[in-house]
Amino acid sequence: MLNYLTGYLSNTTDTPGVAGSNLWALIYILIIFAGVSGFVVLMNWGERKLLAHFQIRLGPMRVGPHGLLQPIADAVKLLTKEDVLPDGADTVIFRFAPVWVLLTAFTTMIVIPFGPQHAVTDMNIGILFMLGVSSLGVLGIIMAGWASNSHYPLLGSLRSSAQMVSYEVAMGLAIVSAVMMTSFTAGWDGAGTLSMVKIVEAQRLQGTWFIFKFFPLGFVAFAIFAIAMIAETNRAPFDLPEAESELVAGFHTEYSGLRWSFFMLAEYAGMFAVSSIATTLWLGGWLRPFPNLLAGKTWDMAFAMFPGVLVILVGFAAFYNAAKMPKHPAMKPQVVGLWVLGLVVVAVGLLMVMPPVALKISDIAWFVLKIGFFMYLYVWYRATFPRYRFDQLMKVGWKVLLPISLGVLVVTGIVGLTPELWAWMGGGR
Amino acid sequence: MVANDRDFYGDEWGERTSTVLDADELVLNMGPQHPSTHGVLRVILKLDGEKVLGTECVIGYLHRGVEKIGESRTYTMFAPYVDRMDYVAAVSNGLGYCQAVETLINVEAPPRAQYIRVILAELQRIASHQVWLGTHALDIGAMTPLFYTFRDREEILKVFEKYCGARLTTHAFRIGGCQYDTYDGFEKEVKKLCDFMEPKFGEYEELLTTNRIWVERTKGVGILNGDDCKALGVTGPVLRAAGVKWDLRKAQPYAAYPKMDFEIPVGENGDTYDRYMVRIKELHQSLRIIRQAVDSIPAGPIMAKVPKVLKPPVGEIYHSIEAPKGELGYFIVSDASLQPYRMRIRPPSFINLQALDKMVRGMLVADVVAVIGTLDIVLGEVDR
Amino acid sequence: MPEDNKANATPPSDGTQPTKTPATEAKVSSPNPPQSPANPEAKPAVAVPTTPKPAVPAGAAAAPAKPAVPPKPAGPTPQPWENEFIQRLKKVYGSGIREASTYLGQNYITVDVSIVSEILSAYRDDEAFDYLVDLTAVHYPKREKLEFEVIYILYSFAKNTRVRVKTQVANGASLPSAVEIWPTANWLEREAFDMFGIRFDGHPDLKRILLPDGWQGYPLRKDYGILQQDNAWVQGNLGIESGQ
Amino acid sequence: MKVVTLLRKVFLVDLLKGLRVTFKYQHPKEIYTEQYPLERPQIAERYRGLPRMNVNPETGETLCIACDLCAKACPEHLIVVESERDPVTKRKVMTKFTFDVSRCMFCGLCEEACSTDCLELSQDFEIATFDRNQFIFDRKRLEQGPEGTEYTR
Repeated sequence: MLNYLTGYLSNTTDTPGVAGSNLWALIYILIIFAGVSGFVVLMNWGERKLLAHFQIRLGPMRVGPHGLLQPIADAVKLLTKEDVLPDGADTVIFRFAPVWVLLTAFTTMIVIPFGPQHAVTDMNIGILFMLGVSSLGVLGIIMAGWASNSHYPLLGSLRSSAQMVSYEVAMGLAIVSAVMMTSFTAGWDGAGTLSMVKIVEAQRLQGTWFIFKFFPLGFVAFAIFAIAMIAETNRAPFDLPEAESELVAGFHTEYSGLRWSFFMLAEYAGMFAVSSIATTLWLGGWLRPFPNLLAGKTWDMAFAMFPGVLVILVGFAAFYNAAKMPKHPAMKPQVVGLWVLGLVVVAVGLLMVMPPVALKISDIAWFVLKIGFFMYLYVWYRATFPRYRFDQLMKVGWKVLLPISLGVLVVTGIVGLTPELWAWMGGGR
Repeated sequence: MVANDRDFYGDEWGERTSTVLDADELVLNMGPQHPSTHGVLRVILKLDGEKVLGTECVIGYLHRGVEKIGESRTYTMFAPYVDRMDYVAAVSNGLGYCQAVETLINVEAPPRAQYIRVILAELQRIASHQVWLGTHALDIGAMTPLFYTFRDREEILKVFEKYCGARLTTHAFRIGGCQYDTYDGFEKEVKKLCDFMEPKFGEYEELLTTNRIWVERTKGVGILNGDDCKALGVTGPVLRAAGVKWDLRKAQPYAAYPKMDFEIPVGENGDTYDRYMVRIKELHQSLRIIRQAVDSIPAGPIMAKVPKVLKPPVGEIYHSIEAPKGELGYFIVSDASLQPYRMRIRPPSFINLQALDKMVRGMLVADVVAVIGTLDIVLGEVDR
Repeated sequence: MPEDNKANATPPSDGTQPTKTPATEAKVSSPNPPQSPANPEAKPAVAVPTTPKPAVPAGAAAAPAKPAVPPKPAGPTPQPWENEFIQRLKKVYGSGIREASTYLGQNYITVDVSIVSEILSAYRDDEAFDYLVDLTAVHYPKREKLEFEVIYILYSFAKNTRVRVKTQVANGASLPSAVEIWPTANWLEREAFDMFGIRFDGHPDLKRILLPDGWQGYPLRKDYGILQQDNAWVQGNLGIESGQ
Repeated sequence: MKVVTLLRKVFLVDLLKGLRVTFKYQHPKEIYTEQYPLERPQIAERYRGLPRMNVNPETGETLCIACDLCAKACPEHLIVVESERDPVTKRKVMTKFTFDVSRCMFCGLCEEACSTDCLELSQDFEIATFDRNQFIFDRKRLEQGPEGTEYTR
């Protein structure tokens, strides 16, 4: 029994799913569920704060130091809110839709590789699985829009379905070009892979992230994916299904309370999922940057400690902000709270820079950092760009992204098969 | 209201006899509670999918009977009420009203007052356009310009507050001139404000003017050509964007405008993008006017000799000014009593809004929002 | 609301009662200077013989209004306004053109209601008055028959001039719609209908615009009290006395 | 020229320009928000806020001569002045003065009408109360002026 429990821990190469350890798979699932939920809470705060700073505002400031407890306050509010059921709504579907959306969003998480063995399982069709499951999410949105018996949700869900279907094509083609790159790994005999772990492995073996592979081909494919993934997750500037100024709130106009929060949760989880695809396929997944330029054990150690250092810096930022809080008796609890928070964060950071820990968790930390970069981009776009109109969105999807991704795919194949041609064109690697 | 709805939806509306799956038309009720109808405008859209087949505006949710109030207040007392019509351009409303009454009683404000009026009215034009730009961009999905424009508008409101003690509903002018003289350092502050504004306008443009999404969303949307504008009585930047070079400040100059050197920006196509460009250029022209006015502001009295108790002789006059949104006119009938016998206000927003139907037919729902934004309506003025 | 509304709300005891609010007027005008002797002469001078505009009745309303301020004893008066176009109109329509005057530099022409449509078309087509600035009405309840004055304010982009075309209609009578001539008139006529109850024949969709459809009465008529509607609503819906 | 436009389009220059503007404004020093009760705004000298009745600083007597001009000037008729004639001095003495702030639009006409600089619109802008009756300011409150609002949270 004990053997069964600890047996997996001695395994340092496989994910629990592959190793057949159901218990550890379950534990991983719980960790990921909790982790993603925690990420959503943090992202909720982070997006508001970031957006506020882009817009020369402060953002949440009153609930907790710098509004840090705001997501919790919101969660409590949403849980206690009335669950409104519109008149004439299709009750069963109306109630089921948010659950469905949430379910699909979280199901994709099981193949995300946070590290060589930090994934629930490593499927040989991993990327296909992610695409397939995440596109099922649109079904929930259509159900929500249809069941609400209201015009705005209906229009929103129709937009959403059309948008997701058309952007999935470009997205899929971009992914194929990345998958194709895996087959150029020396020693794999030209066999590519769809496994998420193996894709990162291929990047490690090839010594380059796919975003730099066949420059600019990899980069263009990445750019296409980066655009399509925004559309896929219904975020600005492609947030037509929930376009606030046109459709009020789009497909979730009629939702309230907990069910509405399911949609929010699913939206952020979806953002996490597609960002992790982008990270895995093009940004080297859990790999640290500059593997060739700054190679060696010392550099490995330095890069492993970097996330911890970053966390410590965040802690010091908390100290700085605590010192800068307005001097007012009413602010005292918040200032104290911020100091305590800073201390905790610094402690965590110190823990993370300790060499044994640092080496163990550096892959997860780098993966999360890369995802954080995408999250920042999401908010940045939202702060800057106007919203596309529906027909223009379709135009961009079908007339711009699709041809380019097709072209990239073809050219990638050609230059992959004929390295001499690539070398003659002056391309590197 | 109910009867009205029935008219529009047809008789079966109440009983729901027609099938829900009637795929031909969809009636979408936009507003009065809607994020982008700029207040309490209600637009009933008849849609085919997302294409607009027709619209009907339902207005009056903010009707306060300003014209009726005007009949029961003296001329002086009514001045604060006009501020509350177009509450983002209160100074312009007040300017129009005061000038209308001055025309009626045949009094002219002294030159210094005229200059102060021009400065404040142009500042108000900038502020009004900034509100327009922020909300219009927000309608089209760009959230951030709103905050930048409101931050910069804040500086103008601070000048208003310092000058007359109120930020929004200013009640800055009185019949016959101005109540308040400029405060110490007014000229310097206004000039500093101009220098502060110029680069900010550049930033708005950087965010929007060349942005491909903005261009696609606005070019060719809501086209209204010059003849349509004239037929529909549309004035202001909407008319100028259609290529009609007409501005009351030039056509029938008032206050100190004859002495100002400025240009009337015009567009070509009369689409939403042109209206945007015209207003952006107007921002710069306003700065130009303010700079000139501040430089050449004469000394002297700020109030003409106006009787304490105003009793204009029997007669009627119409006077209009170029408010930020178009021609704002006052038609006053006097019966030689203390109160106006009839106080008619010609609101630019009300008449411009009428063009909405023509502009959005055949467009998409998203364009309706853009067009409402580009018309720059204020419901306080539409409903009065 | 304040007391002046109450005064407004009291319906006139007889038809000749002034609809101005004597109470308020008397109150506000109390600190007036003493009566000026010049004013009585001003009155006939203002009321041009041809103008059927007894805006200032000689009756009760004028009494408190008398003490005008000295600076402009006579005040400007409407002067006759002549040009080729007016002469042509007069030739064609004869007495249909009641008056053509200019007051404080603003020109207006008063025409009979039967020919207003033709006059407006003539102005648009022959004189290039292509922009209907405003359409509004004024209520003169003390006039014998033609209680309402409907005013069209026209503007010509080419000539940069304005002109006001006025016509008079009786209560309950209607006049031709100008929507065909200027589409602007659509909402403006609806507003005039809403506020005054003036009907426009040929209007595509003549219904209330600012007020709800179930509204009783026409607010900008002089005999309309603000409180009656409020009282009726409060009593009908809440069963209590109105707090106004 | 055409080529330049095309290149700009391909390299998303228009979008990057916008991104630069928003990126620049992230700096904390650009934040424009005022944390209101903690940081108080600067109110202009001429600000028209809550009304106040001035008293003679030496004697503490009111400056009001009960001339009723403010009540007459008020467009909303929200000022009520009651007075009686002092039998000794033969002067009008104000007995009651109420100012209904809930209907006030702070146009400043009353302050302009006041012939003795008594009625004045002060710089106080914190009008909110828990009770509508508190909007009706009587003479005592007007003379005392606004009591400072203190925020505990």
